[in-house]
Amino acid sequence: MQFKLTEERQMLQDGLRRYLADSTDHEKIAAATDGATGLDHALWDGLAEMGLPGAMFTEDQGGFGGEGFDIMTVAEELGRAGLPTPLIDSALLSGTVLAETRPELTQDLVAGKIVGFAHAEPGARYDLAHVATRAEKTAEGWTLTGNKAIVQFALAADGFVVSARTSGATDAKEGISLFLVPHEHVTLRDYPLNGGGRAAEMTLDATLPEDALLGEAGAAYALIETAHARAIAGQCAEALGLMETIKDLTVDYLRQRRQFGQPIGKFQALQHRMADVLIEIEQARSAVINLCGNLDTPERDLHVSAAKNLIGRVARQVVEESIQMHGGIGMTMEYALGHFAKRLSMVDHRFGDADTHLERFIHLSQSAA
Amino acid sequence: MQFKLTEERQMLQDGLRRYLADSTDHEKIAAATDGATGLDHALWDGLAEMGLPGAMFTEDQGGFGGEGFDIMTVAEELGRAGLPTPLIDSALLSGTVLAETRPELTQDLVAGKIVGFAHAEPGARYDLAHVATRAEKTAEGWTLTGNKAIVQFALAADGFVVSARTSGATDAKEGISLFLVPHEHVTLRDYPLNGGGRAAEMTLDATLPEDALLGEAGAAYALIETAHARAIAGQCAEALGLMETIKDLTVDYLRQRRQFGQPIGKFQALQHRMADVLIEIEQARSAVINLCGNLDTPERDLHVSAAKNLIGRVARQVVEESIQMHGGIGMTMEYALGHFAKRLSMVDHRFGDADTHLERFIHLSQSAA
Amino acid sequence: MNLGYTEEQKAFRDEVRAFLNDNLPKRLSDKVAGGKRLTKADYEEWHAILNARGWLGVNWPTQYGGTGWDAVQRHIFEEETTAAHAPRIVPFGVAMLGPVLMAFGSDAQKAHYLPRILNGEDWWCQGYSEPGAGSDLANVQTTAVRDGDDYIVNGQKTWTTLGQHADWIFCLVRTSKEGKRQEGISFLLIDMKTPGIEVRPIVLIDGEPEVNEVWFKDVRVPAANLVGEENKGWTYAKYLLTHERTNIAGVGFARAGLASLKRIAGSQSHNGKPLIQNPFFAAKVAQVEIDLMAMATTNLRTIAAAASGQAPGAESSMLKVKGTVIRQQINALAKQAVGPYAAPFVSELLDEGTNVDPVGPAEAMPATQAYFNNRKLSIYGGSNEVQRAIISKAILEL
Amino acid sequence: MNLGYTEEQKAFRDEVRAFLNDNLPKRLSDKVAGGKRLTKADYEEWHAILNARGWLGVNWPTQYGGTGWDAVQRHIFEEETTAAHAPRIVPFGVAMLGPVLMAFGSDAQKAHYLPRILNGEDWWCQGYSEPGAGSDLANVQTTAVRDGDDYIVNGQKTWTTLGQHADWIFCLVRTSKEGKRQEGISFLLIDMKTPGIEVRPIVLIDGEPEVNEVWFKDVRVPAANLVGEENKGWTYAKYLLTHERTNIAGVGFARAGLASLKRIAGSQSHNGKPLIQNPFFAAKVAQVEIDLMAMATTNLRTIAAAASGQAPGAESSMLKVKGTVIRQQINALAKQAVGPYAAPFVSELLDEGTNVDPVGPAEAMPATQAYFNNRKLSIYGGSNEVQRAIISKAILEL
Repeated sequence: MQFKLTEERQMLQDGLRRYLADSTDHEKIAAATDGATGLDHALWDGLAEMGLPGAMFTEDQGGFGGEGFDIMTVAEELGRAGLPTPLIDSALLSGTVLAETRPELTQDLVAGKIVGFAHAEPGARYDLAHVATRAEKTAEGWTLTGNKAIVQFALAADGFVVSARTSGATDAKEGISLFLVPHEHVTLRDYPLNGGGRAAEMTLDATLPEDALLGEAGAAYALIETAHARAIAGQCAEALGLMETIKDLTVDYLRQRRQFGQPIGKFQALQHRMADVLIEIEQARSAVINLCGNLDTPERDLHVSAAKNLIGRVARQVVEESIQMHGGIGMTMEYALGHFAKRLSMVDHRFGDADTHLERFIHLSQSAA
Repeated sequence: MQFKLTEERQMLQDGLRRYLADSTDHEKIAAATDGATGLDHALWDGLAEMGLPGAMFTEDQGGFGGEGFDIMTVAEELGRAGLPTPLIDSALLSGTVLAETRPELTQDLVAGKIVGFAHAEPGARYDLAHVATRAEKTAEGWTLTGNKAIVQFALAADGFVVSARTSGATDAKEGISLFLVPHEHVTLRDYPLNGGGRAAEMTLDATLPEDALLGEAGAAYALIETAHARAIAGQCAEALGLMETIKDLTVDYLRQRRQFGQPIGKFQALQHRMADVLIEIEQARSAVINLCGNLDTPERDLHVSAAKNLIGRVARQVVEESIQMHGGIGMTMEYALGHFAKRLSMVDHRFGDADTHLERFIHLSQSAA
Repeated sequence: MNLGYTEEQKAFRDEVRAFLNDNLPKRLSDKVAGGKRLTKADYEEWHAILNARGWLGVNWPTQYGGTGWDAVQRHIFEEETTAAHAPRIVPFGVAMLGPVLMAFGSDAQKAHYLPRILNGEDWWCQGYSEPGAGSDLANVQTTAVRDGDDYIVNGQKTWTTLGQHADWIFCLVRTSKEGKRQEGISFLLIDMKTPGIEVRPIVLIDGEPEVNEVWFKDVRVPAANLVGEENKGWTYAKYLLTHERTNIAGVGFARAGLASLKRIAGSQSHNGKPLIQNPFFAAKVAQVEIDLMAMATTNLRTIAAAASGQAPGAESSMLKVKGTVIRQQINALAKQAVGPYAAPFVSELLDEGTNVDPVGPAEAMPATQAYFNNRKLSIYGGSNEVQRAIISKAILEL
Repeated sequence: MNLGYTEEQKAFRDEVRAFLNDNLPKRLSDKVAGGKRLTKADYEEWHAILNARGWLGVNWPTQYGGTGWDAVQRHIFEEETTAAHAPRIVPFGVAMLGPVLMAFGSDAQKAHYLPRILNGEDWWCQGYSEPGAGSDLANVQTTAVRDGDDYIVNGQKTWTTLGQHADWIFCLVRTSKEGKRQEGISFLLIDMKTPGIEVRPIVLIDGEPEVNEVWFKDVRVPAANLVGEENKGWTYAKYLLTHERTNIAGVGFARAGLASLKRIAGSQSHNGKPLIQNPFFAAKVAQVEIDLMAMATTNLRTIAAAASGQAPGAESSMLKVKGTVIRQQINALAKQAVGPYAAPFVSELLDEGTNVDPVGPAEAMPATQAYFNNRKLSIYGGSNEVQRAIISKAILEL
């Protein structure tokens, strides 16, 4: 039983924290969100040089990490900085798929190349098995037709891992396949996101060579689920980092802001509510540790849903309490809190909200029992 | 739109409040609970003289009230005094049934005679249609066999309105009949209740004359539901009265109890929590008003479940917050709070808990939509 | 007890309904229902329609051109206009300044300003809050120094809602530093076109510039624009804050929000069924609906008491807290309901007649923005913390 | 990071399990699992069994006959004994007084009292709280006045858990009224058989006389029974309160409670299906299970830090609050689960070997009584309000 980071992870964490503190802030993030791809490419290149995507892969895969606690270390720092990056989409989602199906390509991801992940669809909500996009085998190869929803950093990506159905009903786990699709084969409508970064709706109507297929046709569901388990670990750790920064901002505010002749942190009602927030952030940290420590155990999915549920609930409490304790200033986009709070608030809208994962947790524990 | 009590109800309320304040307290209630029937019979007779059961019946039925707001007026005062009585069982449950099926008997109820209500069964939980007790038509009349659960004030009752199945499956709404059963035909195992008063498990194995049947055989479900709507109105109003007394006790305590050199009511964290309690008690009052004002409208059942759900939730908050704010003294049976809090806490364990009624509310609103 | 309206009140309700049916432009109600951005012209159009019917001065006595309605009538009007998705009446002139002028203004001020509020000549905004003051309204730093027949005003106001549209601002200014903080405050009317005034919009977390900062640098204001007596402004300010806060519970808004939530949850599919049929989601919706049913009756009880002449005390604060909590819960559920499409933010979609297509369901973005925007409900107008203090003080008397 | 136990720790766990398997009397574990009332003899029996194995002084160093275990071992022991439904170790002698004597007692006191705690000769109780003091422990009114070689003690203690069984009480008494309130307190050991002591049980809302009032009237206590120095008792009291509060999170109790809750909800039928399959109920159970999974890890993090020598700060308070809230939620759900049969209260059912049949399901009454009894969890041992103050002060530093 040991809860300290290894020396390597500690060094990576320290380095990232310093670098991010020096390189970005909520105004730069807003500027990048208003920019062409939603990404500050120079910053991303710098992060890649520091080993940001590399830590998501094992040495065999050309990286220097790949375990749950590597994901936690890195993603928590991105959250602390409030920085939207393609880490989850490119390194954790597409990366997990490619490491399994095209190991020769992971080197490029480690070097910072961005491969987007186009799986979710407009009507899917949070159902990973909902794939209406079709892939037909033709003489020339594979013809993909359909629509993908909210593909993050699509304009920054060189290509995409795309899911499409080669057989089965729209909601079936069987019959889903994955393809590697170059950027020029898709049509994108991009837009900014609440909480920063950009995404796009994707229209597919393209024919791809035969070798665009990743892995076995029709059998991709388990790999998609594994990729999402890792992505959710990253997302939850990022949420934890966001909570830490929001906590710091709020504690500072409570200490410095004076009203009725004293710092508002002297008001007992706020003290007690802040204590509850602190307790819940510790709960969130423990849930992330539980998930990251179980990414490769049979309890993985139970911890995925436990963490996603708990993080979703705590995120709402942290968002709402921090804005309330800040008062008016917390409502503005000029002050940093607004960005962090919105970004944290969006965590519950990707990969399943707290209720969805509560349902899944019940299902998993009742089928285990 | 008018939220004042009529002059008659105001007088009844004032009279009851004075009489109860003079006649009972939590120690006398505890003594009665330890006594033979769980009831202070002299006190009950006094209440009957003041018109306590009479207010539950219309003039046609020999009473002087019978409307929802009559129930509210009376039951709230019983709650305020924390006094367990057979009002709900005798006047509202059995009373509603008898007023419909044996109007000649309501005079006795108005005079204070106690007719218990034996409907719920050991496995029924909160399902009103669950009746496993059987009634067989024989040459001599009706033979009833089965078990009834937690029949309140059974030892104080002269007889019982008893439900039994004359046809249909155990959970069917059709096939339930009601019977009037004299005390000597039942076997009782009685015991005290948390929150005061006594109840009994009832075993039925008796043959009754043909005229023991109340109303039409097999068609009693609707009447049972109506009786329960009125009983729940009474129970919710009683809960409201309990909340009012608990509020008064807690406010007094916050004002008088000193700690760290000042009244604990000066501590802002407690002030804010007390404010939330006060808000919720106002919500509870409004829910009771909504229910009592809709006992005879098509929205009756929606308001039954809305009120029972809201009262259940608020009751838990009031119980737990009042004990917490009192600290150790709130944990004891010597101080009045313990009795009131336990009694309030038991409201959620009769006629359906907050969740059960939330489910029913959803069902009713979705079938209405 | 009687939960229903009297025949007279029902007739009044029918009259309001008929009026809305005939006079509320569909263009406006569509914008309100669709969560679009309302322009200054939109508000002015609706004010003019109401004023033509004599229904703009909702809480004004007839002698000043108001409706003379009692609390129940005002409640019915509020309920019906909200249900019909009418734009709200901009409160600063009608609901706030009007009553203060009637009570404390000079005859000349009443004669000049009151008609202009109704006929739309003056758009007013409120200059109460200052940076760093928060809920501590008596902490007024903006100064007004007498100079001949003028005051010279210096300082800064903030959170000035819709101040970007305003012709005039009513301000709390400090005219004396003697005595208690409350004693040196005056209530001043200032023309926004006066040199030295600068307005800067503040973008809120919903992406909209709803509020503003207003700077005053050596702004010269005629002394005739002082309301009442110098250094008595705190009395007038408190009168404004406690004077019949119309619709503090926001029942109408909550009902409209709940109806919209149910529509969204009925159209969103979750694991192959409408989301509203998911037991967890249905439970949360039902819970807030039950709370709202009770709160609406608490509101009516307070209104009935007010109509029969009782001054509401801590009840207003209770309604403020519970009302805002319920509305915020509804907003949070609507945001949850729209699922992944809560994330895209396309500002142009808020414009009327935009030819930009929504990303995902059309209701997604307005639902999310409403959640963020309505975090303000528990902050402004006396934060819920301030309200809880009022409630507990009223009962604890400590 | 490593969430699992080391091989050594696993071996220790297996050793504890084997011991419990061989030595924990089924009669006792049945009583604990069934929520029966434990007698003084029950506790003494279990203490003797543990002591025979050298495992009673769980948090004592070996030099005093303790286990010398580190924080992780203590945690494993706690986890396993709770899961096996062993009686708890009565904390007043072993966990509380023992460490104080080791740190501040005289050699004679250590030599006399410590062995007697382990071998069961002395049952200790705690004399900290006084009527009217509540969480304000420094508010000590009980006086001890020096008279020759004795102190004369007068006053009253309350909330003395299991004091009806005690041979001795350790008390905070006021020996001086000079200076700050904290400065005139002394720590005194008092034989409960001394004339002038009266013990009166207090019945709690679960119907059980778990705690007591203890009156002192001119009670003569030898000065040799003073621990440490006169007027320094506050230091020792605080040491006791902050010294390794074992199992403050109550993870083991929570897990046992959750398992019991699931059993009950699996056996109760709701509309023809097991209650645990009702989505609303399942959601609440899952929610608290998820919270408990996280809290257990927070607990382990704190234990690991303690085992590597870090002193826990506000973490203890966080664990106290979250741990008690979780246990109380589990208790509330179990009470909800038993449905209508939460109401009957038949005290005789709590006796061992009773021939009274339960009313309704056997688990109904214990579930309800546990709910009422465990309302104390958030009150005693420093109320959750006091803990929140500690947490916020640690981070706000105001």
